[in-house]
Amino acid sequence: MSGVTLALDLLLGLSLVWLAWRTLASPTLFGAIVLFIAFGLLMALVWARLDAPDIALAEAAVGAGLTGVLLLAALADLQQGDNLLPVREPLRGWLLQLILALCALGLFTLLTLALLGLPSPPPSLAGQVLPRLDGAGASHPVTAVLLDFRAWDTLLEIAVLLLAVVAAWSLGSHPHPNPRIVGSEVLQGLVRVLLPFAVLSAGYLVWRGGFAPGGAFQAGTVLAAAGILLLLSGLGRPFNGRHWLWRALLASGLFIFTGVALGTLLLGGGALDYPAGLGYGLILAIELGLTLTIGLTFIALYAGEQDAAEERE
Amino acid sequence: MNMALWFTLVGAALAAIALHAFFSRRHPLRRLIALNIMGSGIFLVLIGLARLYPGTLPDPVPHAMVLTGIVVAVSATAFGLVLLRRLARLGRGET
Amino acid sequence: MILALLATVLIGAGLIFFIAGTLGLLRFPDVLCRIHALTKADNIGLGLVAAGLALLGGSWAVAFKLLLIWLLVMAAGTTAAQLVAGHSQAEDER
Amino acid sequence: MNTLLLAAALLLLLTILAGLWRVVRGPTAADRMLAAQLFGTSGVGTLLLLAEAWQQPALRDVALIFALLAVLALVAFVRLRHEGAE
Repeated sequence: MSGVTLALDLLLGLSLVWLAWRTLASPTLFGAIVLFIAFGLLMALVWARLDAPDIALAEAAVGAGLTGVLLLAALADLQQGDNLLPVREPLRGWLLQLILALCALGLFTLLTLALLGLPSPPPSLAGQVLPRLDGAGASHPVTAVLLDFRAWDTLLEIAVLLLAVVAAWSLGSHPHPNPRIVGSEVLQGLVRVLLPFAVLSAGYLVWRGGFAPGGAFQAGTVLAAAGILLLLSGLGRPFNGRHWLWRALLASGLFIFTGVALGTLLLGGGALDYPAGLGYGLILAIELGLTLTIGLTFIALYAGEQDAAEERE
Repeated sequence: MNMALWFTLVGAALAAIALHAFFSRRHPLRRLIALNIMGSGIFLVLIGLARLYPGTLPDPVPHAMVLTGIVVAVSATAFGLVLLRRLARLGRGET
Repeated sequence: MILALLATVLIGAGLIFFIAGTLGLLRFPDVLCRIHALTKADNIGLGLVAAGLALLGGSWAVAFKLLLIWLLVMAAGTTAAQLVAGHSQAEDER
Repeated sequence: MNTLLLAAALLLLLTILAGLWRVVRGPTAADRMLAAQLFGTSGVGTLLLLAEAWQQPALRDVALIFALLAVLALVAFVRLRHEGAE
């Protein structure tokens, strides 16, 4: 390891901890959100350093785009009128502070001890995954784990995402964040340039996922970011959440996934046990559905649902 | 020092700082951010573990887990923000 | 060899622009000046770095992707500058 | 060559950290947001350099995603902030 690499590692690690501290200690909420966005960027660089390009891709889409915009939209909403969000009194008393500091220190110590107590070499499933890649529907190990070996987990994850939308809808409507008109012409010009590239990149990431870092998660987040950009620029109109087509598209990932599971079950194999030769096609179909579901889920959580009264207007 | 071990320690530190902030800060938006940073710290520990020994290939299973974790964390954050906005509207006496 | 030398020069020049932009961000007195420093320096800096890397990349596909990334950053960066400038002007006039 | 590329990446990382100082200090919200935009550009540069140095072509895709989405938060800031507050 050269000195430059060592300096890079030290700088990345230390600045990550410093940034987390500044984010959490920021005097204003807005400052905390902007610092958190910067935190996402540094995290993406760390994932790159740790040979985890899949996660770096997801972090780039989530940290740089999605989380920041969701937080800013919520902040804009909270700052409307008087902020009447019930906020409890901050912690008082040195004893409580001490206990809290000890808890945090305890967590750090426990994690460190657990790390140092690991057997050498540490337990790893790489030895079980890598030899089976030939028979799997995807040659990229992470995709193979997500959509072949542990496809059940991913199926349930998509169900959880849909559940979040259903739960959000069941709370009644929250107002759609109304964009201001400032600078809309320039912005709309930009969106007209970026949007095709964003959709193209999403497709590219799904296709890459079969054999290289990429896949439905990253593609779905890019799609969601593109959709939110469309809404923010005023080019896209808030949609009617009750429309059947919108709901069908939202659930398409789960439908396709469940359909494949039932199909493979009927064919005599186990559920999601892809027949030889069909694995690649089936995984691609599932991933396209997942991309749609993930993208639309985040757009739905951002945009909220329109009031029934507003719809009639 | 081993590079992956260094980053797992960074992850543990992040989780500890965020845990502290989660309980000492009271604004819900700050708590959501703290929760997200805590998650990042834990993910960092997992991925650091996956390539702790440079000779072996990185273990793809934690990578898949963290990928799932990131997506679930964002959707949980988004849902938390929906709850917050609802709470604020109730506070203003709107329905 | 000549290619590597040229790439080094291009990347080095790009870095100088990045550093200049950052200095502007830190030292210039108000928002509009800082926008001025950032957008020019960073876009040229990234362009030079990308050009240098395209020479090293060794394939047309890589060079094309680098060009695409640079164009996207430029489109987004210039629009962002315009938006922030308009925004802070609107804030000032209020 | 590799060491040179890594040194360049290190330098860009330093400019990101310098920009962070502007985010922490402000003074205006526009300043903070603008500095965050700078990380986008420097981050793209860093990722491209690392992709070449470590021979990880996937990092170029990460840079591509950054190039596409880094502007999103800034757009949200310009369009949504202080909505109805005046």
